[in-house]
Amino acid sequence: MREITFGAAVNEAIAEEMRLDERIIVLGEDVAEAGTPFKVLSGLVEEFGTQRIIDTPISEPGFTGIAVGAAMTGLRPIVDLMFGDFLFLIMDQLCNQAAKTHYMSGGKLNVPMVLRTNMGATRRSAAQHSQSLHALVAHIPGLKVAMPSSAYEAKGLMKTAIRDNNPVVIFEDKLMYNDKAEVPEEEYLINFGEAEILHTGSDITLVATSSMVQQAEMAAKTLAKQNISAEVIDPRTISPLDETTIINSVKKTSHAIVIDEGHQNYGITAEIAARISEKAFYYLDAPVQRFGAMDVPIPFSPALEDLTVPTAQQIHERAVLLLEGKL
Amino acid sequence: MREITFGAAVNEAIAEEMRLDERIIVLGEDVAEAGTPFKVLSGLVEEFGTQRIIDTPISEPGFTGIAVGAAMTGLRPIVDLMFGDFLFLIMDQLCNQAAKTHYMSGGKLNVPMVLRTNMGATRRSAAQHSQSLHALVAHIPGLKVAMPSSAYEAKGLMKTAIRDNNPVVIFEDKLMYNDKAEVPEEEYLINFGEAEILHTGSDITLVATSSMVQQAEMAAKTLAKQNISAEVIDPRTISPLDETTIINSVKKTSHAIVIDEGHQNYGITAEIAARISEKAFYYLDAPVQRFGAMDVPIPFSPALEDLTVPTAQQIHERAVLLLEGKL
Amino acid sequence: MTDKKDNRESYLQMFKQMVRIRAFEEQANQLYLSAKMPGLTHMYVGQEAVAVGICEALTPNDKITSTHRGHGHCVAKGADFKQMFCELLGKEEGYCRGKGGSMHIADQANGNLGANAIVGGSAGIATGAALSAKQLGSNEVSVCFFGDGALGQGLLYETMNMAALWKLPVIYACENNLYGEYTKVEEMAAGDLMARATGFGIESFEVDGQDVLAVNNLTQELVERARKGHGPFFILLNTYRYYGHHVGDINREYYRSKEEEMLWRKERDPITNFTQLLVEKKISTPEELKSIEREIETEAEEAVHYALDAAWPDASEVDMHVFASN
Amino acid sequence: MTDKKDNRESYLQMFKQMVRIRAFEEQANQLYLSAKMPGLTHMYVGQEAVAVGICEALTPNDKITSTHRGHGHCVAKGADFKQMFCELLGKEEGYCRGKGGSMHIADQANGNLGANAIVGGSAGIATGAALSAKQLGSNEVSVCFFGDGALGQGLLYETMNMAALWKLPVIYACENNLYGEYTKVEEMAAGDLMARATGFGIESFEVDGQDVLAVNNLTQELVERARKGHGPFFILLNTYRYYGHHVGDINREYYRSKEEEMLWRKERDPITNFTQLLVEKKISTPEELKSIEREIETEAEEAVHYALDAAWPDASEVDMHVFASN
Ligand SMILES: Cc1ncc(C[n+]2csc(CCOP(=O)(O)OP(=O)(O)O)c2C)c(N)n1
Ligand SMILES: Cc1ncc(C[n+]2csc(CCOP(=O)(O)OP(=O)(O)O)c2C)c(N)n1
Ligand SMILES: [Mg+2]
Ligand SMILES: [Mg+2]
Repeated sequence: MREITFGAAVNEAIAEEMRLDERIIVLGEDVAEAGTPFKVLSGLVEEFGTQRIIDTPISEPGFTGIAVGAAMTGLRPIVDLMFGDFLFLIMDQLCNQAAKTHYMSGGKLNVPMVLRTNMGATRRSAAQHSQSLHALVAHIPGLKVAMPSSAYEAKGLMKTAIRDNNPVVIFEDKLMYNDKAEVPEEEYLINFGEAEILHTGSDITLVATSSMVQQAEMAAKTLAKQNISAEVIDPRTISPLDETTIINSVKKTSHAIVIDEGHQNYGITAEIAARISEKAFYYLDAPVQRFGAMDVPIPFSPALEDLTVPTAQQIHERAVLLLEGKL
Repeated sequence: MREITFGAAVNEAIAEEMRLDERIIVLGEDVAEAGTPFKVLSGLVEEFGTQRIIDTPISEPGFTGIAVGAAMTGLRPIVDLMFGDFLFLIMDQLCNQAAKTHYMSGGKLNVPMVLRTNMGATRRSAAQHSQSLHALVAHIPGLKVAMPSSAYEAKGLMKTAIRDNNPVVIFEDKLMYNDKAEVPEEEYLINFGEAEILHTGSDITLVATSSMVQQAEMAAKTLAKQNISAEVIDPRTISPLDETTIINSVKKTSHAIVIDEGHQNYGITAEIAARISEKAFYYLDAPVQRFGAMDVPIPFSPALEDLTVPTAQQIHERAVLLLEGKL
Repeated sequence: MTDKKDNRESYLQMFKQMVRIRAFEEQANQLYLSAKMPGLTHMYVGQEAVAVGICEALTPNDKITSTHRGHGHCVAKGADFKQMFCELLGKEEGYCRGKGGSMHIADQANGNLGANAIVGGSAGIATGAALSAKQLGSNEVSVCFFGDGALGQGLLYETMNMAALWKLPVIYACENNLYGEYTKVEEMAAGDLMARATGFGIESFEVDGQDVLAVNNLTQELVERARKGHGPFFILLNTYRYYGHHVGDINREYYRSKEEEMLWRKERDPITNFTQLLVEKKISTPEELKSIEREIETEAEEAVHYALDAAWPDASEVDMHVFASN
Repeated sequence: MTDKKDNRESYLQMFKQMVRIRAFEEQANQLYLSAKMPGLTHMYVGQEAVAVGICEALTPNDKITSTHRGHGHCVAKGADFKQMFCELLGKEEGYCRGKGGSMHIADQANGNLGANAIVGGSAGIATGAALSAKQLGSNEVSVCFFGDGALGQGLLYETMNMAALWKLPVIYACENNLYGEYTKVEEMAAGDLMARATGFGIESFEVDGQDVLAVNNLTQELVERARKGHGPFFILLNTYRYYGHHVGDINREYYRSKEEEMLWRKERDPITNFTQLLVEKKISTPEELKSIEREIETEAEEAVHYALDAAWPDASEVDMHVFASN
């Protein structure tokens, strides 16, 4: 099968859907001629024109609010938020308005919009351009949250997001834009709320999101060399969360580590670990381990930044300790 | 000892500190003559004048940002955010600026400010005036988060917050403003990161925050009638979190329920339950239970709203089931 | 520009709509005073000419966004009393099945995209509706209602800028009732209020918000121009709220005087003055107008009774409508 | 108003400071091109007269807030090359112990409250510093530097409004370099840029941002007035960035022409033109100026070498400074 990059997959998903549905527009800073700073949207303005690929001023709350109103009245906007860190700027429009409109209106008004943004540290971009803030939106009822971990998922989840009648937030890890994976030419969708088991195993379950899936897979490979069989699960969407697949896996393996690049404290590893601990309680042989990013603002210095994010090696080490009963 | 209301306790704390430290100012909407909609700040402007009790325009991001700059340059602002739901508006100034400044500057700049705001549903105020959003800020390194559960705590925690050299967010449950408790005339502070054991017990640990502490205490009383001995723990601050007191309690009781008025999904019950499950793993006789608010926007209708928030009766029921091994 | 509405029918319609708003609000206030209303609510009384003058220049397909003080906009855009009272009381038959309440009442069928409990929070929504209109070629116009207090919200400036850049058919209707909660507008807003919009290249107008004809004439003209692609526009409507910030705000002397309140009620009441005009111009008679008023009052009373007796939403509704189905 | 700086010493100081900025930036660019720089950075080259003209009108106690394109402001406010390069390279001896980097460089001792990676994100901070100055009676002034792109951020309007209401000693310095990233200012900002501030009752001025004397004279006057309580003020400074949006933005023809770039570099360069003036007015000689330049270039080179050899922060620093001690 052909291989394309994560960035190209996002681009394809949007282009395909825009060809099918005239109501889809893209709004954001430098999305048109510049194709975004990461060049993920390159070529779209040439095909769809500036009426549908709309460059905005540097007004994140404003254009998010405009997207909410447009979504309520017949368009299906994709909002491009240049950095996930800017989520803090748009929380009101996203969480007080978009997320609640359907409910507050008793089901009369819909807000079919996609917010695509990014996450991920280690690009030496410092504290305001490196955050992974998905936990914040996952906490808000009315929002769906997707975290693709490969080009394949990036395309399938984006297409599903665009067709969803609710506000969906997609976090793309900016370190993965150039990573290639097999992506079919034929159309496919990835259902929300269905986790993917990337690697089956019987000794330990590694639940990982976004780029942490790669780290978990690497750890699983190293573990395999030691005859430890790890099951790697990628939830793909954290809202809705496919609890069943995760719980069933842990019931089988009796051991679990949850890995995510958001801050650990009050982050998504807490939710997933708490659910495992509750629902697989009688099957667990050892305490569920959580491994999120350090609870510090992301430092600029390469000497410090790399220490803040979980790595395959650390996952491997913890897995071994866990299985040895040392955690 | 004299009894005063929760609102009066907050007022006293601010007034006492303002008398001691000229650098303290209060900024917010209708904080001066109106004394805020809940009248908690009544009388302050008469004593301290409009130079220190400052009415602002309806510009939450703006006045929060001004407070950050003022805090960096010698003042110690208390920002009054009329409803906790407006946190969404100020997240950038609070989380990208205030929370990170000390770290990003390598320890050179400080942001000693207090953000006082509220939480709590069942006032028939609907989806944008009823949220309990403390999980969002608890996730951000660099912020301290306090959740007083009584007039006594409201005063002690507020005074500590004002003296802290970091940004502190205090959530006051608006349903509790008229609740009275014993509050000493003499000065006292409540240290951050020290949980309070309100009720000792040996059969089950109920960890509860803010107004849920009252519900947990009521549940504990009912349980006592059935000869079930519940220990009720109020963390008082969720950042920093006094894990030790909680874990030690669960090691003793082997059962735990965590109760909070924030949404359950990806909320603070997840963090606390995950830590208990991990660190008291070998002591637990049953899975840790979480009990947060329902994962729905808060509905207006009284017929629906009351269903969304944990009650003493429900806590009691779950405790019984948990101890009977049915959960 | 006055030709369109310069006839008996449309004048009486404006009269009726203003009276409807006032009748609705008096009932809502009574519901509060008699402790039958869950929570609080914000009365629109005094500002009727703004909502009616503007909404009578719109078609049902044109969109509006409203505020915490939104009953007036909702009635003016064509809403039904029964469904409104049901919503205010949290009943299943309410416009939002009781889930929204006073601060979130929406009436999609008549183009009301909803009240909003975030001051200024709907600036994006109204502007987005105008983007839809332009993009979909619907020829619709949208109106964003907001108070003077909302001039403090940065979102408004961000969205006005984009509306101006993209020439969107949106009208920003700023109801300056002189106060935001308990604070005077001049303590909240520096500079000239009109310049807040002209600074973004938006053509701006000031109008007496107590004069329904003036408001309507201006709006008709602007709506027509907006449909032709000449928008956006900004209107500053000078008006006054007779009651407190919300129904519980009874003692107001610390922030505004009784004399000021009396002056507006006596000399600048939009309904009284319009009544006088209708009679003077021989468009109607005092008797006819009185009987319209009585009819509307009766309708309002009946609607209140209906709503008081109506059913609560079933408990199973609590987690419905979190997500729309696909 | 030109008297204050109308002397050899201050003219040469402005010249030096502009040359220092340029020398710093050329080294920074080289560090990027030679892959020694972690991450990206935004060059200030071309805009030197803005930072220098303004900062030379300030005392070290006066505060500034800066932007993602902040090296110029930092140098102009008196920062040291070595600590700056150490910061850019993430070294322990950097101004922020390597934790901030280019986009967060701060120099508290010289009154620089920090660069900011959120466009417009420091509008509140600068205004807050002015509130402190007023409240504490320090007689300090603060300057908020921001680009034309930041005019899109609502926060700016919210804070300008409060500054105007409260008469705070803050100067909003809008560096209009014609682009925000890859988009022209006229595609991002509707209306007249000056009116964005006058709309909030703020006295506003436009000045040639390539003319260091014009900038300095105006700023001196406004600083003096601000200290007397006549602020806030807004200055629109027309200028140009010679390089791309960031160091990696090499192919720029799709959004701006080489001719335009050449025109600014050749005809409007702030250093070339000021050099000419200094020579023409016999304040200095070409030789003297050249030798100043060479000295500064050497200092910059040495600082770079120093920084390249400097130590990384110890791993133990990673969780230090999350909270200040009490
Ligand atoms: C963002 C936000 N801040 C504060 C409030 C609290 N609040 C509700 S109404 C109001 C005053 C609004 O004034 P204005 O816009 O003039 O409308 P009016 O009440 O006069 O109709 C305030 C401060 C809010 N609902 N939303
Ligand atoms: C809130 C926010 N939105 C977007 C960005 C991405 N970004 C960084 S610089 C920039 C352009 C800023 O333009 P301007 O203010 O004119 O400054 P200039 O780069 O021209 O100096 C953008 C969009 C950001 N850093 N912050
Ligand atoms: Mg008002
Ligand atoms: Mg620019």
